[in-house]
Amino acid sequence: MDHIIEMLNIRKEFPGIVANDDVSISLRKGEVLALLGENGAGKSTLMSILFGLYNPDAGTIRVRNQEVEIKNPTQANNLGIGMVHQHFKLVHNFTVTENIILGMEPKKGLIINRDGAAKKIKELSEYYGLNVDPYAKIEDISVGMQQRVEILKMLYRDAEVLIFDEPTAVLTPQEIRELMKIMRNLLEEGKSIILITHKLKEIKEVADRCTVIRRGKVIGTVQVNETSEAEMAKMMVGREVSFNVDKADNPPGETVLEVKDLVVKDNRGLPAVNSFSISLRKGEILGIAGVDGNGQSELVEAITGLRNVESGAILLNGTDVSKFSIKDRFHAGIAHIPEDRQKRGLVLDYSIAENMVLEIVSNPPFSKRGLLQFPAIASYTERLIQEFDVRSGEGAKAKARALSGGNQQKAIVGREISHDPEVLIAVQPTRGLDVGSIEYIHKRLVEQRDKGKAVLLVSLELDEILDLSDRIAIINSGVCVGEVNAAETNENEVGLMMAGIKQGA
Amino acid sequence: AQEESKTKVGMVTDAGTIDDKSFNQGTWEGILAAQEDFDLDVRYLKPVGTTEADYIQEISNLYDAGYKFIVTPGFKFETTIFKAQDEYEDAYFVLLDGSPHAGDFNPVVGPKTVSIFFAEHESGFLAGVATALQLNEGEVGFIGGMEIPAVQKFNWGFQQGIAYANANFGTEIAINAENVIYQGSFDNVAAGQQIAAQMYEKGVDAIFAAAGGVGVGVINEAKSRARAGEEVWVVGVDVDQYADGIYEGEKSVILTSAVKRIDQASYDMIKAYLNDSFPGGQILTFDASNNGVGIPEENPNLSDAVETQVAEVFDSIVSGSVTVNDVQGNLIK
Amino acid sequence: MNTIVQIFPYAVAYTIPLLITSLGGLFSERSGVVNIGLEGLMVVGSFFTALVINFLEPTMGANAIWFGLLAAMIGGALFSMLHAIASVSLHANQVISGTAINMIATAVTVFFARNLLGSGNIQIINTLSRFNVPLLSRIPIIGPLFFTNTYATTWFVLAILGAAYFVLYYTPSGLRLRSCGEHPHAADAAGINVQRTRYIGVGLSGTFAGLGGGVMIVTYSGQFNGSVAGLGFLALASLIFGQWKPLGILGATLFFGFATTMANVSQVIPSLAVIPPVLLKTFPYVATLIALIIFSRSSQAPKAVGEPFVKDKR
Amino acid sequence: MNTIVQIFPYAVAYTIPLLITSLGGLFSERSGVVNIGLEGLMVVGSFFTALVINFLEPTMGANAIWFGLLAAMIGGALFSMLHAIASVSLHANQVISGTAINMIATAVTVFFARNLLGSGNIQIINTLSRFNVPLLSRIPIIGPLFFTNTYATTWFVLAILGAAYFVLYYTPSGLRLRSCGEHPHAADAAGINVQRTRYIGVGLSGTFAGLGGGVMIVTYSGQFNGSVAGLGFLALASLIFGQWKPLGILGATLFFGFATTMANVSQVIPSLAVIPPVLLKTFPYVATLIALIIFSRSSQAPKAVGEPFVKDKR
Ligand SMILES: Nc1ncnc2c1ncn2[C@@H]1O[C@H](COP(=O)(O)OP(=O)(O)OP(=O)(O)O)[C@@H](O)[C@H]1O
Ligand SMILES: Nc1ncnc2c1ncn2[C@@H]1O[C@H](COP(=O)(O)OP(=O)(O)OP(=O)(O)O)[C@@H](O)[C@H]1O
Ligand SMILES: [Mg+2]
Ligand SMILES: [Mg+2]
Repeated sequence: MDHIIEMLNIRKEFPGIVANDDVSISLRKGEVLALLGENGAGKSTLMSILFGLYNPDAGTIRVRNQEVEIKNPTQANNLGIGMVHQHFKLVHNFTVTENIILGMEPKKGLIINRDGAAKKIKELSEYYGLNVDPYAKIEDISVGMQQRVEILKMLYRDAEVLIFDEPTAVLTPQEIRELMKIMRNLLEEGKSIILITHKLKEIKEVADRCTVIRRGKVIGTVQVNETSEAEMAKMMVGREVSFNVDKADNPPGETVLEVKDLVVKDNRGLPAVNSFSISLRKGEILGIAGVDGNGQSELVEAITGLRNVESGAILLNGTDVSKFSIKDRFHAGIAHIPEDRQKRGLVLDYSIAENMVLEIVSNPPFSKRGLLQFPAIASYTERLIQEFDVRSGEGAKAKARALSGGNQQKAIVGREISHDPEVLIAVQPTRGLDVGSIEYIHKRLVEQRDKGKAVLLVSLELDEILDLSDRIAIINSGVCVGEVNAAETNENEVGLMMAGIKQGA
Repeated sequence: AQEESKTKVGMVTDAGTIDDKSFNQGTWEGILAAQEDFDLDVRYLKPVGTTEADYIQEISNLYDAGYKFIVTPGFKFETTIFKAQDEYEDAYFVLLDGSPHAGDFNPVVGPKTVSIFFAEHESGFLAGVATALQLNEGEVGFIGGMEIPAVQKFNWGFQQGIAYANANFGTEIAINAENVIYQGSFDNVAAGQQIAAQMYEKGVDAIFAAAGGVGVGVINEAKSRARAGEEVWVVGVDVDQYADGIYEGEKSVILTSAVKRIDQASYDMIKAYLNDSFPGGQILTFDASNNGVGIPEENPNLSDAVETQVAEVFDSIVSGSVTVNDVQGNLIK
Repeated sequence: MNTIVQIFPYAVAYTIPLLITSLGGLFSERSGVVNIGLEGLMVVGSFFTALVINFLEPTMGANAIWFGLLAAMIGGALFSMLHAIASVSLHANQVISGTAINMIATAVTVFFARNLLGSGNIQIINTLSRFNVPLLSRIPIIGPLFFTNTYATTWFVLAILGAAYFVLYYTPSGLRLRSCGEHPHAADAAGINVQRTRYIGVGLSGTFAGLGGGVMIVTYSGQFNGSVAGLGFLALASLIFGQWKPLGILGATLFFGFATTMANVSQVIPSLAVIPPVLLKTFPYVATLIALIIFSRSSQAPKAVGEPFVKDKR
Repeated sequence: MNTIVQIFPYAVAYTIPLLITSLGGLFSERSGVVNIGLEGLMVVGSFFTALVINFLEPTMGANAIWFGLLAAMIGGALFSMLHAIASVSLHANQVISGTAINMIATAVTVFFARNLLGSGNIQIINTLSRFNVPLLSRIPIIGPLFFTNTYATTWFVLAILGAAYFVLYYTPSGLRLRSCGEHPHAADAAGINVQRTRYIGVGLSGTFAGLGGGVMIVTYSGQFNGSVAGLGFLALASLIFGQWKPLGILGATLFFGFATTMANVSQVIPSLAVIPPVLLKTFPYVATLIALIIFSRSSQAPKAVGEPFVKDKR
């Protein structure tokens, strides 16, 4: 078999953890190999080794049947290996061209030949259908385009092997579709691809083979067209994973949250949410569907108090809370699972215990007469950790930073649910998580609903919206273009509405 | 054991370094001269800062190490010595250019303390006369550091000296109010240069710079101009600054200097102490009459005739036939 | 040993203004605002202390000291609001705002001193008297070291240190203050008013640095002259050296206090005089450099210190 | 107008050391290393200049100046390696490492001056002569302002400014240097040696700051005394005020140069003497504070400046 890359018996330890334990993978020329594994399984580490960012403790790497040592990214480049990282490595105030040529700049005399480079990039971009403006600054372009710049960076360096680390986690559904198309173009041109993703659907769509990794060890490699999503999930998590959300029929109660004619401005002072009205009843999950950047974030920030409201009302059990402080809204019964867990959710350098009580720390029993009550805080946290299965090395004392993304998310979900809120606002609650964690968090959201609480679910994942919601409101350009009953709609209808075509109710 | 027998003389320096070509250096040179003559054990300490605490600290350090004859240069030591003379009752203090007080400017000179002042106004006066005589006609200016009594007295004396020469020797030297300034610090070299440049631009021929580091800038500007062929002068202060003004071969921009014989004062006090005639409890003034102030003995830029005339004026001050005021009166600033 | 007993009270006296100022910096930086302006705030404190004592001394004698220190705290707090407005409300670069504070402080206080009292130097007559703590000072070894020749302000500052430790780690306010320095957006989302918290942090730094300047005047300096001789910068170094922790700061300031005092007296202490003075003089800084390098891998700096908090920014 | 013509050459003379030092800071910070140590590096430069001139003057006269400036650059570069080692290789806190540089510089240079020459002050006899640029100086208005009474060093520094601009924005080295200050991990992934680049950035800051200290000696100060009177801090402020851009720095340093010169000479210029001196003295700093607040919303600081680059860190 014509293997372009072989990584054999790779071992890599980090303090206290074996990230890769005797891992072997191989990539054939012209194929897409998917790497699948739980959060923290060691996928990124393995790829970082291949790209020369880390040196392995043991094992060998063979490229085109030659044993090689890859000590740094330059050597990887020279071997024709390129990588798009989970977090882009782009200089925000450089142009697209400057980012791409960085490190191997073409020169005219002493001077960088910017125009020559831009021309070449334009050509490459058109050839692979990437649609990138070489003169744009990184900070001015969308995340999707930034990712295409990363791809161009590899192509500019004549990479034969392209590594994608969770490329779709940050993309909108449209962008994901485009990326899949680009990958196919790349394959046609003879490139080989390694793809890391948590989304089984994507693996099914583009990958030829899939190597599953659990806790640093390879579990096995499967031929994608000979297996099912459920089987891959089982291999990865080690047990059956259910993709269907069990939801009992539950007639909704009276209205708790009513948003009326809400207008909110974005950072640039332009209206992001316009005359938006929805109402949310007890015992239901209302999903907000929409393409990223259509005002969802601003809507949620306005409801939770993170952003000022221009006009309109937010009625919670009949009281207008639109002028309340964040704290007062919290006390009135609004809880929030934020979109970005690291930015808004957790103080990363605080312990889990401190994070769990941050909002309620001045209430008894957590403080008395102005003093923190450590035993009460600790036992409360232990209970949450147990109940929500937050896994950490040192329990409640562990710093939030030391938790994997999935466990950070579980901690936040646990914290917010345990406040027993009237309204739980969950924004992208499963972003970047493995299927096991997703299953768990979905269960807890439905449980809230079944207890008669109201849940507002905002997600870019249409599947998640369709699976969980009772009703779905579709937002486009800050306007509510319609509302549908989840049971009576399908992906197609909602998708069209997300694109701004009004239908349904 | 041999060390024990020697008399220990200590010094605490003021803001500048020991080699500041000014107060500290003069004091120390006097001490070194006394060491030559009387075989002493001498030492100086430089405080970290210029606060009273820093000074007290160094005095206590000296005292603890057995230095019980301590010389301190500068008015900044006034409150320090006020405290130290009570705390260290068996120690002798010489305070140059100031007298101990509690912060209220009422001098309290302890029984083993001598407070020494210099007649800066007489020194400035003589430098003024010399300048006027040498230039014969033209314009002069004054740049002071901080507006403190010693600097002010130099200024006032200088102005009187110019006026005296104009009145008695027929010189025609102008001094313009806007060219008499106090820069406000003793270390802003750049300001010294810039101010001097403005004055020279406006036609000033000689600047009397009583301003420490600010004066360094003044001398620099003068050197630059002198090298370019302009005839500009600086009158030095405290010590003979001739060497600082050399810009080519032996040529210097320092016309003369208004000198305070600090070294003489510290030497004299040590000598008196060794002779058991230490004038404890007194406030002494070093002036022309005891050769405590004047202009340098050698002034290459003054003609012999001028030096002779200045010497005559010096004698008149000593004899009392000429008196120099140490207050502003109707003088400029 | 004898040497140590001798220099101990001096070293402690030098340490205390450093300690309280550094503690002020702690509150500011823990709330997320870098405060390079400690030096200037100390100058302001020393100015107010000297000014008030100068006015009140004739009528109330040594009691004026306490009013002087109170004025230092108020003056420092008010002056620090300049820094708070610039860096918290207006999102200015905090290093520069702090540097401007330093430069303005000297210029303005000396100007006012000159206009109010005719001189840029303000001297006070009564400085604080030293006392031996009854009973405790008789304990062998410890007594002579810690309980003889002490100033009331030393105990006051140590009490503040204890209170600061307690507030930071044992009260909700402390938890919240720290969260604003670590992760203001998370704090904001948790309903904490980040801007107000930071104003309080900066205000405390002004209060404490002002007190530091005042203590310096009433204990060992006795005169205001528009400068605190780099003590504010040393306090900043202590803050970092002490890893933004109250007890760490205590250790760091004691280290600086002793190292500086040793360097000062080295020339007259025969056993130290053999060491070249340049080594002794640079010793505290060289030691800092080395300590920094050792500690730097595990730096405990508040994660968000120096970052303006702009609410709407994502 | 006449006033301006008169003070122009002096303001420029004051600006030039500031400019070149600030430019040095630019290279360091653009490569990702904060350099608070500019003040100390200037002191080192002024020391080497004065020392070398002092030795060579007797034999070679005014030509010694050029060797003095060369020595300043070499000395500054070598001294800056201390900062580079601490902050680049050992990941120390850069603010403290810079502060230590400042403190060590004065102590060490004065010590050596005293041991080598017997005095902590080193005077030089020949300072640089001023000249009028032939032909150009006769142009009306522009001639008297820009081409009369100039120093050779002024033109040299302006040439460096031009070269710096060119290198930063038009050459691969400039692009790489800037990428290390903005996103070292991106630079690393692109095969750029971040550590080496940062060493070069810091080295250039030492070279230029050293030159700044040297120029100060040979133009307006004429003597080394262990201090550059806060010029290094002003250069740092100019760097930030000039938004980390060569032309911005030129503007900022000219502003400081003129404001300071105006304040200095205000007393001898009757038309300026009416303004209260405190206003003139604090004007540059107050203006900075205001300008900062205005600019701060769009700060162009290198994104990664101050962050140690640790390869394995995530
Ligand atoms: N700075 C750190 N110090 C100690 N341990 C860390 C650190 N960063 C990560 N970890 C460890 O990494 C493991 C996985 O973390 P990681 O950041 O890879 O999350 P993740 O699985 O990638 O989550 P997500 O996919 O949501 O991004 C955790 O179990 C944690 O112990
Ligand atoms: N630089 C590092 N220092 C310490 N530990 C690390 C480091 N990088 C990775 N690890 C550890 O290696 C393990 C694997 O991390 P890795 O990022 O490869 O996981 P992953 O499979 O990519 O997870 P995810 O799917 O969430 O991206 C983690 O548990 C983490 O603890
Ligand atoms: Mg991850
Ligand atoms: Mg990963």
